[in-house]
Amino acid sequence: QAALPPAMMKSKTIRYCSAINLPPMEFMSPQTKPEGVDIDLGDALAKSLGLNAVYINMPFAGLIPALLADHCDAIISQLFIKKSRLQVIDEIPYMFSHEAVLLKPGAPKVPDLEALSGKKVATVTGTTATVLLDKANVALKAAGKTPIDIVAFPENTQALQQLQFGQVAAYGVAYETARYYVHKVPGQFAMGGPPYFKIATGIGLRKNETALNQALSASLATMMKNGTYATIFKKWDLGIDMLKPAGG
Amino acid sequence: MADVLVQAERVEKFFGPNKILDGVSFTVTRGETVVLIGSSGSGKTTLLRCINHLEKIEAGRITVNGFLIGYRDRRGVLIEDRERNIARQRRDVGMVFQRFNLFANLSALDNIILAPMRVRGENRAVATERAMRLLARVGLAEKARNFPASLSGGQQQRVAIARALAMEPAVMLFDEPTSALDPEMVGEVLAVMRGLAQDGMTMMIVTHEMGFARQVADRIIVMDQGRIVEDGPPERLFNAPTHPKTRTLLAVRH
Amino acid sequence: MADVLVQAERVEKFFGPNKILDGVSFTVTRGETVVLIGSSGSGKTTLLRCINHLEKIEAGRITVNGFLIGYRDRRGVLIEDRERNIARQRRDVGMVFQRFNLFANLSALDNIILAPMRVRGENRAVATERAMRLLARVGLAEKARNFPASLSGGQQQRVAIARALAMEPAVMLFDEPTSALDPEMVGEVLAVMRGLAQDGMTMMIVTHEMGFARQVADRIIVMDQGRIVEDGPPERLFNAPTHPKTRTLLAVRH
Amino acid sequence: MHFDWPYFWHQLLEPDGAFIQGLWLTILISVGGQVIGLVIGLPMALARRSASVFLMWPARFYIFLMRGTPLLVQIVFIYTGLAAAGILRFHDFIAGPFTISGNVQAGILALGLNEGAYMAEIFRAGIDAVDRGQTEAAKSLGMVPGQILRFVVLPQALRIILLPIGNQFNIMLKNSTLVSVIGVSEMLLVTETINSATFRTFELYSVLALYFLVLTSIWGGVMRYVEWRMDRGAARGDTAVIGTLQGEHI
Amino acid sequence: MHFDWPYFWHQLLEPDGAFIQGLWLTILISVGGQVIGLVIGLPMALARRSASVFLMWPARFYIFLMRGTPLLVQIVFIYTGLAAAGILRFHDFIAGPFTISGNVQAGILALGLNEGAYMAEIFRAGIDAVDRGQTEAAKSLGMVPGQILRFVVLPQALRIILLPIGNQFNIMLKNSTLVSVIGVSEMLLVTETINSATFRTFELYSVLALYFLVLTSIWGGVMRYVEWRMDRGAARGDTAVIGTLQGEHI
Ligand SMILES: Nc1ncnc2c1ncn2[C@@H]1O[C@H](COP(=O)(O)OP(=O)(O)OP(=O)(O)O)[C@@H](O)[C@H]1O
Ligand SMILES: Nc1ncnc2c1ncn2[C@@H]1O[C@H](COP(=O)(O)OP(=O)(O)OP(=O)(O)O)[C@@H](O)[C@H]1O
Ligand SMILES: [Mg+2]
Ligand SMILES: [Mg+2]
Repeated sequence: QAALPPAMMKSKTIRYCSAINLPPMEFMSPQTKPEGVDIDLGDALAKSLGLNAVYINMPFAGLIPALLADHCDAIISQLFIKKSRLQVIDEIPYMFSHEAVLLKPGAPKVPDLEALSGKKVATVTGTTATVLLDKANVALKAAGKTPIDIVAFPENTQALQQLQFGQVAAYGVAYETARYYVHKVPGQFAMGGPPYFKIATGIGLRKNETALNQALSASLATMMKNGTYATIFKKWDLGIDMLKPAGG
Repeated sequence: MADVLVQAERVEKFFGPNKILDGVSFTVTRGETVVLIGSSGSGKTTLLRCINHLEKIEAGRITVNGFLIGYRDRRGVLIEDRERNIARQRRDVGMVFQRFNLFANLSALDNIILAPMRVRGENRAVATERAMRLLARVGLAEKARNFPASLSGGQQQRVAIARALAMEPAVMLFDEPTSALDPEMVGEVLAVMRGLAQDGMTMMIVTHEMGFARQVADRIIVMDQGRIVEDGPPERLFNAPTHPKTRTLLAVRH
Repeated sequence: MADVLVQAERVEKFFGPNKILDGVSFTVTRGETVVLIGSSGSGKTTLLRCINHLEKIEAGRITVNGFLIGYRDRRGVLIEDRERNIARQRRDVGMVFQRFNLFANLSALDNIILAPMRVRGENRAVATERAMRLLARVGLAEKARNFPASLSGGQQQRVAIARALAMEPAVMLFDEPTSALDPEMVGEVLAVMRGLAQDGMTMMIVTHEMGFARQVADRIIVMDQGRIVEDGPPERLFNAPTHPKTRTLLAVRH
Repeated sequence: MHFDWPYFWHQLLEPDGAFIQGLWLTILISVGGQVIGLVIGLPMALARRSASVFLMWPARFYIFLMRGTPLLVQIVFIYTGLAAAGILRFHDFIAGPFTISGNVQAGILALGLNEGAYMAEIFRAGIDAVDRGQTEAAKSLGMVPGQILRFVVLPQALRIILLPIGNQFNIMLKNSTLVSVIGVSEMLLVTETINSATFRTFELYSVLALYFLVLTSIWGGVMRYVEWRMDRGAARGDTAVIGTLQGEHI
Repeated sequence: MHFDWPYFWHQLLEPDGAFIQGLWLTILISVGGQVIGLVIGLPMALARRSASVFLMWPARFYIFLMRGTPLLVQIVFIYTGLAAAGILRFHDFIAGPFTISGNVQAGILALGLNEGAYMAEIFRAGIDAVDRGQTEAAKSLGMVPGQILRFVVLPQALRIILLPIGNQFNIMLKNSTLVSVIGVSEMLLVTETINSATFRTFELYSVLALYFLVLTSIWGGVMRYVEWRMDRGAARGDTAVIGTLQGEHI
C-alpha cells in the first residue's frame, strides 16, 4: 500500500469537499447523512486506504477554493476534468458525465443550447453548464439572436425549484441529476433532449500531492478490477457513465 | 342669553381615579375678560383644555357660542363627536399655551397663515395680508420671516397670540402665557393682551400676575382642588374675599 | 519653611488662547484655612484643579509638602511626570467637588474604602474601620450601605468629604462644596467643614458663603481675571478692603 | 503567502463588465429596497401608533415578524417559499429596454419588506420625538389629524430621522449581498463566479471588500454633509429638534 | 395554495435530529461570536479612545473595515480567502468527544470579528457616557487609570451598555444564518438540505422562521427582565445612569 501524507496517517481521516446537493451523485438523506455515487466511491476509497471519510458540504463554486485553502484533502463532487481546472489542481478520472437541459413537461424539446435563445435558464454557479451556456450566448450574439438569460444560483435545489415554479424556463445541469429528478418527481420535469457533452470526471487534488494521488489511483484501479466500482454504478443505475465496463 | 359665549355646567373630569374637576359651572359673556386663579394643581389648565376639548370630560357639558363642545347630544345622552366636527368647533376658540408651541418648522408668518389656509381654505394672499396686520399689531412686523428658534420667548408668545387671532376666534384662552418668560419679556406680552381686552375680545386667562389681573379682569374665578370657590369682580375679591383660599392667593402675590 | 504645605509660584494656565491663571503665587502653611473668593470665571476652580494636577500648567510651579506637582525638574526644565507618579502625589491632596462625584456604582462605605484598599493597599478590615469612624464623624454612620442615588445632596457631600479624608491627605481642597445644595442642606456640610478647621486640617475653600468664610478663614484670597488681587486675614478684608473687587464681592454677599 | 498584485490592480481598476454590472445591480437593489422600506415604513408607523387595534396589531405583528427572523431566511422564503406554495411567482418585468428579472424583484421586495419594519420603528420614534405641544397647538387651531401630520409633525419628524435612515441605507448596501443566494448577480455573486474560474480568492475578495468600503464611505460622506447642513440650519435657527435619534438599526 | 399541515406540525414539534443539531449549532455560533465580539470590543474601545495614535488608528481602521464591508463577504474572506493566501487555515479542533470543525471555527471567528467592531462602538459610547466627574474624583484619590477603569468607569458603563449589547445579540442570532454559505450546518443549512430532499419549501421555511421567532422572543424576554431588574435597582437607588444608550446597532 502506498504511503499517505503524514497528517492523514495521523488523523486516519480523509476530508472530501463536496456540494452535497446534486443527486444522485451526492445528496443528503432525510436524516442528513450524505449519500450518492460519489459518497459510495469516496467511502470505498477511504476504506481501502484504511481511513475514515468525512464530507464537508459547501456551494459548488467554493469547492476548488476550499481545496486550495486546505479545508479538505480532495474534492469528490462530480468535478469535470477541464483544462482550466487542471491548471490549478490535479484530477483523477473515475467516470464520465454528461450535460442535459431540464424542462417543464410539455415544453418544446431543445436540440441544442442555441434553441434556448431568449429564455431564462437556471444554472449553478461555477458549473460547466454555466460555461456552455455562456459559449452558446457568444454564438447567439454572433448570429444576431437574443441571448439566453442565465441565472446562476449558489446551489442546485434553489435552481431546480425555480424551474418547478416556472420562475425560469429551463435548468442547465448534469445529465445524471436531471435524470434523477425526472424519475424522482414524476410529472414535474422533462428532459430537453438526449445527453450531450460527454466529459471525463475526476477526483480533485491539490497539485504536488503525489502520495495521495498515487494511493487513490491505485485503490481505484483495484476497485475497478474487483467489481466494487461496477457495483456502485449499478446500484445507482449509471452504467453509461462508467470509465471502463467491469471486467473489460 | 345671546351674550353668553362660554358656558360650563357641572363639569367633571378624572385622570385615572383622581377627580380633577369637580362640578365646575360658570358662564362668560361676550366681551368679558375672566381671570382664573388657584394654587398649583387646582385644575386651571385642565379646565381651559376642556373648553377646547383637548381633554375629554366625564360629566356635565360645555358650550361655546351655543354649540356643545366635543359631544353630540343624542336624546339626552352625550356621545363623543367625530374628530372632524371637534376640529370645526375648535376654530371658535383660540388658545395660547404656556410654552408657546409655535410650529418649529415654519416661519412666524407661515405659523400664522397655516390654519387660515388649510382649515378655512383662504388663499395665501388674503391670509398673508391678515397675518401681516396681526404681526404689526403685536409689534413684530419685521420678524415675519424669522423661525421660532431665532425669536425670544416674548416674541414667540406674541406670534402665538397672532396665530390664534388669525382664526378670528370668538373667545381666547390663555394658560399662564407669561410664566415661561424671562421677567423683562413679561411686559410686552401683557401689553398685547391688555390691548385685546380693550378691543373687546372675550378672554379667559390663567395667570399669576395679580397686578395685571386686577387691572384687566372683569371677573376673577378662584379655583381650589377642582372646584370654583369664588367668582366675582376684582375689586370685591381683592378687598373683601369671602373664601380663605382667595385671601392667601391674593395676599401672597399682591 | 517646614510649615509651608502648598506653594504656588507665578503659575500660568491657558485654555486655548485664553490666559486663565496669570502669574498666581501664594503659600498655605500647615493648619491654615484659606478661603478663595472671586467672581464667576475668575479662575478659582482652575486654580484648585492645578494644585491637584487635574489641569496642566503652562508656567510656574506648584509644590505640596515640598514635592513638585505634576512635573519633574530636569536641570531647571519641567517635564510632565508619569501618570503613576502624579497619582502618588495626589494622595496628599484631598478634593471635594461641587457636584459631589460619589462613585455611583458603590455604596457610601465602598466609596470611602475603595482608594485606601486599592491605592494604599490596606486590608478591608482596617479600611472599613476607619471609614466607619469617618462616617460617624460626618454624621452618617447609619447610611454606610446606602448608594449615592438614595442619599440627599447634603448627605452625598458629607460622604464625599469622608472619602477624601480616608486617604489622610495633608491638605483638603473644596470647590464650592455647598453651591449645588438645597438651602436646608448647606448647614450640615458647613458644620462638618467647620469641625475640620477646628481640628487643624489644612484647607483651601472656594465658597460664596461669606458668613462662613469670615468665621473659619485664617486668610482670604481674592481673585480677579486670573490674578490674586488681595490676600489677607478676613478682618482686614471685610473692614478695610484695598481692592475694588474685594469691596464689591464682600459688599454684595455679606 | 502569494498575492498576485497585477491581477489585484487589474480587477480593482479595470474590472470585468460583469463586475460593473454587479455594482449597478447592488446599487439598484439597495435603492429599490430602501424605497420600498420607506414607502412601507410610514404607514406602518402610523398604524403602529394608531388607537385602532385593527391597524395597530397587524403593524405590530409585521414588525415583530420582520425583526424576529433572519433576512436570509426572508429572502429565500419570499422567492422560493411563496412560489412553492403557489402564492406569488416572480416573472420578468420588461420596461422598454430594461428587464428586471424575477429574482431581482424578489430580492428587492424581500429587502424592502425587511427594511420596512426598521423604517416603521424609526418613523415611529421620530414622530413620537416631536413635541406634543406642536400637535396640541395645531388641534387648537382647528386642524384635523391628517393636516397636523402633513404640515406640522412629519416635517419636524423627517429632520429627526434623516440620519437614522441614512444609517439604515448603509446597512442596506451591505445586506444587498444576501440576495446572491437567489441568484441575483450583484457584486458578491459576480465575484464568486469569477473566482470559480480563476481561483484568485484572496485577491478577488479584497477587491470586493474595497468596492464596498468605497460605496459605504461615499454614503458616509453624503450623510456627514447632510448632518453639517442641518447643524448649520439649526444654528441659523430654521429648525428646532435635531439629532435625538441617532441609533436603532437592524 | 397547498399547505401540508401534517408535515408542518411534524417538523415543528418533532423535528429531525439534524434540525435540532442545527439549532444547537446556531446557538453555539451565536454565543461564540458574541463572546469573541465582547473580548475584542473592550480593548478596541479603549484603543479607539486612546491618546496614542499607534493604538487609536489601528482600532479606527479595524472598526471602519468591519462596519464598511458586508458580513457575508467577511465570512467567505476569512474562511476561504485567508486560507487561499496561506495566511490562516482552519483545522478541526477536537476536544474529547467534541469536534469543532474548521468551517464552524471560521464562522464563529468571522461573526466575532464583525461583532467586535460594533461592540467597540458600544463600549466606547458607554464609557463616554459615564460622567467625567467620576474619573476626576478617582484621580483625586490617587487612583491610576487602570484602577479607575476597573473599579469606577467600567462597572457604570456596563450597566449603560447592557441593553445595546442585548440588542446586538439578537442581531447575532439572525446573522448566524450567514455561515451557511461556508457549509456550517446551522438551522438554515439543515432546512435547505431537508428541502432538497422533500421540496416542502414553504412548510420548512415557515418552521425555520418560527424557530427563529421563538429564539429571538426568548432573548427579548430575557432582556426585558434585565431591564426591569435594572429599573427596579435604579428605583431602589443602587445605580445612577441607565438607559442612555438604547440604539446603535449593526
Ligand atoms: N395628563 C395627566 N394625567 C394625570 N394627571 C394629570 C394630567 N394632567 C394634569 N393632571 C393632574 O391634574 C391636576 C390639575 O392639574 P392642572 O395642570 O390642571 O393644574 P393647574 O391648576 O394648571 O396647576 P399649575 O398652576 O401648576 O399649572 C394635578 O393634580 C395634576 O397632577
Ligand atoms: N475646560 C475648559 N476649557 C476652556 N475654558 C475653560 C475650561 N474650564 C474653564 N475655562 C474657562 O476658564 C475661566 C475660569 O474658569 P473657572 O471655572 O476656573 O472659574 P471660577 O472662578 O471657578 O468660576 P465659577 O465661580 O463660575 O465657578 C472661565 O473663563 C472659563 O470659561
Ligand atoms: Mg397649569
Ligand atoms: Mg468654579
